[in-house]
Amino acid sequence: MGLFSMTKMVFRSVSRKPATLMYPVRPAKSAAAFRGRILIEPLKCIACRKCEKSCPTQAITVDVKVRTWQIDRLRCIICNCCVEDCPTNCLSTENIYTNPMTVREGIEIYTVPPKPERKKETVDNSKTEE
Amino acid sequence: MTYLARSPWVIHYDASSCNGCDIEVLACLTPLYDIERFGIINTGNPKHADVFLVTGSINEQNKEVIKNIYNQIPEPKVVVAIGICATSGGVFRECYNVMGGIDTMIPVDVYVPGCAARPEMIIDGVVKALGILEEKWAKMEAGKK
Amino acid sequence: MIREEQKMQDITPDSLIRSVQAMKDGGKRLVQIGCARIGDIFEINYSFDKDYNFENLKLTIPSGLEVPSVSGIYTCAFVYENEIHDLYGIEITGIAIDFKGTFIRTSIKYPFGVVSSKEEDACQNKL
Amino acid sequence: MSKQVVIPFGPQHPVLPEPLHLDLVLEDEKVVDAIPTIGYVHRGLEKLVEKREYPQYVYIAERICGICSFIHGMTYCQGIEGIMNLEIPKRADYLRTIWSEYSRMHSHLLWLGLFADAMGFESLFMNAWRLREHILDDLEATTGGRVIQGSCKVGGVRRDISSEKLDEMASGLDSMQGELHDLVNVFLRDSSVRHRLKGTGILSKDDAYLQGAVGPTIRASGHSYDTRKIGYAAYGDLSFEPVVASAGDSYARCEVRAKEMFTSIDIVKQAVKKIPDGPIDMKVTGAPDGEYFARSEQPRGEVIHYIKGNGTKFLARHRVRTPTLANITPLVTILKGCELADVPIIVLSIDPCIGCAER
Amino acid sequence: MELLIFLILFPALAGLLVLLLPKDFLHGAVVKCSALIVAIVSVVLFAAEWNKGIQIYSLASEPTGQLIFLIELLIAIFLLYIGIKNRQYLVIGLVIVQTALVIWLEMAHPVSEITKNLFVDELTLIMALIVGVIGGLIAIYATGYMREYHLQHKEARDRRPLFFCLILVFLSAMFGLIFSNNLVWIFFFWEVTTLCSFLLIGYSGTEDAKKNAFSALWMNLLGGLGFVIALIALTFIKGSSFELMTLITTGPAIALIPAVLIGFAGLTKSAQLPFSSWLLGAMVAPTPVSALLHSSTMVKAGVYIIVRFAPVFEHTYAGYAIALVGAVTFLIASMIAISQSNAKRVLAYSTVANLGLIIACAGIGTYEAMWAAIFLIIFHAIAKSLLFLCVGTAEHSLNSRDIEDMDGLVLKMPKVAGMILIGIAGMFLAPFGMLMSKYATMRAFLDTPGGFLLILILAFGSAVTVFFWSKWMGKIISVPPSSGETIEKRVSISEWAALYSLSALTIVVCFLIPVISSVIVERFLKTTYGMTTSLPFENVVIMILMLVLVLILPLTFLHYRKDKKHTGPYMCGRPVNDAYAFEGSLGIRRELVISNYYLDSWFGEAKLVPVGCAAGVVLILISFAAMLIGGVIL
Amino acid sequence: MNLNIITGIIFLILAPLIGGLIAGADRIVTARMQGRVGPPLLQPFYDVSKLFEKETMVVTTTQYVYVVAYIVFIAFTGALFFSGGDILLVVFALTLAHVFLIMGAYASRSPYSVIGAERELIMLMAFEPAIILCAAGMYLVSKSFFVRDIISYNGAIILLIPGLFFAFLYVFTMKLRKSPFDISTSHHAHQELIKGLTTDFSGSVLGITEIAHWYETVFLLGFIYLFFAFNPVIGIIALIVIYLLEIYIDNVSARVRWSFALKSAWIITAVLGIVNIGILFFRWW
Ligand code: NFV
Ligand code: SF4
Ligand code: SF4
Ligand code: SF4
Repeated sequence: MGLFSMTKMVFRSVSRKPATLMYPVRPAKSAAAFRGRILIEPLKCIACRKCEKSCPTQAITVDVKVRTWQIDRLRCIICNCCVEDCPTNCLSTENIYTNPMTVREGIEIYTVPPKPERKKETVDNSKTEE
Repeated sequence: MTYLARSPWVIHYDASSCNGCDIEVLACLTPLYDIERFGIINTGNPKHADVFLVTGSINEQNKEVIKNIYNQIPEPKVVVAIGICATSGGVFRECYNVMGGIDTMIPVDVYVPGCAARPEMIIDGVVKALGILEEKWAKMEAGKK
Repeated sequence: MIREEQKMQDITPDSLIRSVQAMKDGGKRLVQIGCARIGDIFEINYSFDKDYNFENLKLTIPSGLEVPSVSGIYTCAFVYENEIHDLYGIEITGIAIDFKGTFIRTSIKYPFGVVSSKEEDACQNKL
Repeated sequence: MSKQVVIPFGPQHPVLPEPLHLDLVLEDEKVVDAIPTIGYVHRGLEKLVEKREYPQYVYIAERICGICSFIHGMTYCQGIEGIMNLEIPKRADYLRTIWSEYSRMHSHLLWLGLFADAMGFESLFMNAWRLREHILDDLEATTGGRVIQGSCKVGGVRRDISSEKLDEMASGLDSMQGELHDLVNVFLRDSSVRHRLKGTGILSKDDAYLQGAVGPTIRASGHSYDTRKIGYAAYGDLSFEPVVASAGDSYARCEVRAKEMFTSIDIVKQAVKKIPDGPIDMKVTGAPDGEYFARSEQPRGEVIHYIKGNGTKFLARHRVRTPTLANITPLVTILKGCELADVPIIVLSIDPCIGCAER
Repeated sequence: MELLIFLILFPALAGLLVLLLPKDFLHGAVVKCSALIVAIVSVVLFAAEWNKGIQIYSLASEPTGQLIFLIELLIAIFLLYIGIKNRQYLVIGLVIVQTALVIWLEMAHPVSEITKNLFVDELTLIMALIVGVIGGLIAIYATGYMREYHLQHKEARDRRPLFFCLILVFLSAMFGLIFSNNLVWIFFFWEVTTLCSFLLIGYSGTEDAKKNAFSALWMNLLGGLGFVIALIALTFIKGSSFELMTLITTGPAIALIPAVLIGFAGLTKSAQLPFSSWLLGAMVAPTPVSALLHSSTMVKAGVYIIVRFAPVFEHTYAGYAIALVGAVTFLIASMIAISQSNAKRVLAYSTVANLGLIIACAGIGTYEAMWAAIFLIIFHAIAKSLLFLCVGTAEHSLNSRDIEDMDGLVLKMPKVAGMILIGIAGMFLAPFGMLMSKYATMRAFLDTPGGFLLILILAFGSAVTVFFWSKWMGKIISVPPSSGETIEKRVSISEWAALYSLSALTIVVCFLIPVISSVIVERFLKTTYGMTTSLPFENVVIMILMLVLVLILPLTFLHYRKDKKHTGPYMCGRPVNDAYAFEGSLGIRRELVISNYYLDSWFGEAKLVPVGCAAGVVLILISFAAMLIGGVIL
Repeated sequence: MNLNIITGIIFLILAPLIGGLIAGADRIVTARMQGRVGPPLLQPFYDVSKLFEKETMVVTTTQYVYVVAYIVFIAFTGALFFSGGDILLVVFALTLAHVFLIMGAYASRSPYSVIGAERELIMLMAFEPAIILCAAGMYLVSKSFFVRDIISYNGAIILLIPGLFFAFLYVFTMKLRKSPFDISTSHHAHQELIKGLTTDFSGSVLGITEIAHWYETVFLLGFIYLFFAFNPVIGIIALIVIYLLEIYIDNVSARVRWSFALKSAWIITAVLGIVNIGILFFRWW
């Protein structure tokens, strides 16, 4: 009775276009809500270390003295906690993921503005690595 | 010219992952991602494999297993560590039974971050690994001569 | 949300087997056996269930004491008992299928048997 | 006369997505003895309660397993809420219910696929996983994560779902139902599948009960036991019947899971209809003190999170008894006397999740 | 004719000499020399007679006949004595009935008028070569083997002189059987083989041996009874004759009844179902006995006699029924062989199976079938004796005859392993003789209306054969982890001599198929049927090509010897040590154990033997019925 | 000698190409049936080329010899077949080739390859009767064992031995190692035996087995063609349809147990064999 009951699905698959998303050829689908990676607007950061404390994996290290905000991409689980806890909303989650890397260097360091003066003393700091 | 990059066969081993990355690796095989387009087959057998996909981190019991599998993959081979567990121990870094990322045991060629890594990231990671595979092959050939 | 009532009954090592047997006679199934370390004592919980009625037996023992196995009554207890042995180092005697410490192999012996200090988070920033 | 074969099965084996090893003693292909060993995935994450504050620990609890991640997080939260006697907002309960059911569907579809693969039925595997992507899309759209959702927290949930999206999800499920029917039809009707499943790995009704089987494994042996019936989250408000089968073989377990997906769809639709408006979380202050056994129904069965707080931010003990751990004893029982070819099927038929079992 | 008489008498006399020689004096030398002489003389005989067609020799039968009668009575008395001593009522009964009939036959119908008592034709020559050369080699082998045997089997009384005597007498009996044209003589030699086999099987004197010896005895006596009845029938049938060659030419109308009865005797002697159990039981005997009985002599006597009568069976229902007995035996014995792990039992079942195939051919009885049957006899004799002897040698070194214990024999005993492989390949692989004979069998079956069921049985039987031989080969070649020293040194020279000769024969004879076919077999068929057949020429070429390929392929080993990276086998990633032990559950270190499949629930003895026996009995009854009716298929 | 050596040599050269293309097409069609895109058509060639580029690891060196013997005899089988040789010899050579493959698996001694070997033997046991009976049937029809005579028989062989043809089709799946009979090894990871028979082959050893498999596929298709030899067009169409059917069946069925495979193959072969051979026998006499 149930011989070849898969037939219907097989023929449906053949008659339709393949379901494949053709990823590298076509860009990846991703939902707006997808938590890809944490972004920081270093300029807004006040190095309050709230994010560091709330991070369940200690991916964030904020150095108050040297004024750096550092994240280890190979440690972050993109849980969004830091984003929620940041008082200045300088953190956000992007729906683009971190690219694979060939050396274990997930750490990105951003310089944040020095504490007292809140001037627009633009430090070029969009960087070190990626 | 090498055909390695056109026919990388993978073997997947779940070290001590939470399954999150694991099922995403499997998802790569399925219609939506279909990595067979690149000639990738999940062989399940180290002796046929070129690419070693590891998810999860090293622990007491699986360290030998990972080493064994690695040793049974014929040269040239690459290792892709998938998910932050595999790259650094991830959330479980501080657990008593986690010894850290895969690179504490075997050399890792590509690190794929994410918790869990998305299938697209895994595809990216494997594609990146292919380049390394070709390099390794070239080196191997040079060594032969 | 429903807050389930938590029935907890304290027992001693001597009455363990008897109480567990009583549970079985009452047609209950063994849900789990768990352990917790509070300072120098271990609490072992035996949980049972019948028709969604959840009941627990709590056995409190000092460290170093041997506990008889209940796997003679409920075979499935061997899983939990091996686990407790491997994680806490509590000797459980007469387990139906005794893995002798190989059920869960850990890098630290009896990880839950020792109290960890928060300071030894040395690996925190190890790469 | 007959000669024995002793072979290692696992930890690395293509049919096992997760490591587990069995020492198989065979005669020809008949399994005389199968002794399992676990521990390849043991991380020891329960110990992390000593290093993480309890609200942060949710993220660890979620990562007990990537398949049943959401329900783990939720049950953990329920445990804390149980100790602290929190009454979380109703909408949060409903959202938890919806996501739980989505997890269940995703897990069952995943399992159906793997199960098909274990039977060497590749195209069925592909189709199951193709359907599963619909579920994952919805999960990702609503929580931001495909497999690790991270949308539950102590005192409620972290994200809301707009009512349009809820309706869209319900109708999405409706339209998926057709294909799901076709899929399930193959599992339940196809003769080659039945040939493999009928009568393999029979777990008797008594064995199932006394050996502590849970979830679909016990339901397939004729017990109508489903933890959802105790009415945690919003389940108390929704009507559903646990799916029960009586044969106790692999086919019955497959049947139960397959049919449960429809129950889940039904539950989601009811929940979407009934979901009240209101806040989705509440402020939680203080620290838990006391102990609590939180129970809920995972895709694989009843999970128990035992939580013991000591009044600090760091819990004294968190222990998870996962369904797979409970199902290991029945597994060992039903493996005896089967054939080598059935080992993958029987092992998978209890839907083992080693990540859960070993934590 | 002198050569014939020499071959018949010389071994027996040599045997008596061995028996009479003082203890431990020159036994080995005498046996070796006489075996060598027998072998050489049979070759000489062949060289002298191969192109002469049928030669019938007259020999005064009066005194010989009486002598034979006397010995027969002595044998009967001896058997009676043994039977009474051991309370074997079945044996007693059979002996009494048989002897009574023989006496009656002798008294009532003295068949002294027969003078053409000896003859030689191509088939006889082939049989003589088999008995002489292979039998001789086995005897030589036995000298080395038995020394070791008694070192290992302390429970068995050392009665080696008797043993060698029996072996040599056995050869005599076989020569007598194939050279005799007088059916009464044939019957006499027939009984001598029965007696010798009984004594040889019971040689070790253990309970088991005794039991099996008696079961062999009664079954063969039953066959003998059939033979006597055939002789008596001959006295009643008009136009019949006690001369074999004459009888055969009279055609089925006259010869069918004796043919079937003698065929029945042949079935028992060649251990066809339902009589196969004696051959299995006979495996308790020392291995040279098995080799002698089951490859080249005893059982070959059974098939020989049936093959002789094949022209009579052609196109008769009775013949067809006999063919079916053979075919069913072939299928069922092959199947049972799958479930056996005792090497000698595997060989025994395979022997039974192959004899079945020969009988199937003989029962069909067409010239093509005969061609196949003769080649089957040749190749089976060579390859099977090689295998038996190899197993015997391996057994002494491994202290086991279990195939599982031959694990990795290539490293432990490379030469013996190689020979076993040759033997096995000779039994079922393509370019080797057995398969070529199967080819002919197939064609023969297809070309005769009786072949309908046979062809199906053959197809299934061949498939089954592949299974048990291959798995045995696999066991031998699988390389164990620790490559220890070879343990071949203890094997004696006489054993090597026999083993090497037989291995060489297995291969050489394959190359010689076309020659043997055209020079001997086709002539024989021409004279018997007036028609002949052979392998198509290009098949011969292909076959030889394959043979050469198979022989040179191992040379590639030399090429691949170098710089390959070696790893352990795949073990699911588990840590494995050098001895392939792995870390198992419960903390136990487990040895990797791999055994072959025996599919006992499908092919177990308990399951198939009753089926086979029932089928055998029914078919034999049918053949009797058909004999009485005497129907002919178209 | 009437062998048509030329066609034999053509087979030796072309068969790997055709076999590889068939394998490539097979993978694409399979993928489409599963709703995927699938690999490029030339993928099998990439795979094999890659295997020859890789390092070869062996458990024992003898593995090599057996596998080389395997391909030699598979090629021999096919060449003999295509040069019009004797079909029974072809079958024998095929068996010989497989025995070599099985020996290769035995030699390595990994539990999975040995179990694979045992199962392959069982499959061989299931396969043999059907192909032998087919040969027998063809002989009964055309009165010759020679392929060249069978091919030039002017009549639709398929109509005379449809039963045997069906029996052969049934076991054909086993030889293609396709579901439901991919019992001893399969092209993707085997859920019971890792890779079964080929578990311990790697690099060029595996590459050789793969090429041998292509030879075999082409040979088997050639064998099927014999049934339709009366009309080349119909023959080719039949081959395509049959191969598509195999892919389809591969995609709509689960793997069966070995016992079922053996039992069903034997029963089908026996029943159809008796009926069909019986009819042939009594048509002639
Ligand atoms: N076992 C288990 Fe889980 C589930 N369902 C849960 O507690 O999957 Ni990973
Ligand atoms: S997303 Fe989570 S894990 Fe990542 S940095 Fe923020 S808090 Fe830490
Ligand atoms: S990112 Fe936000 S939370 Fe973190 S240190 Fe800067 S301001 Fe504070
Ligand atoms: S990286 Fe995250 S999702 Fe992946 S295995 Fe580790 S915890 Fe699970």
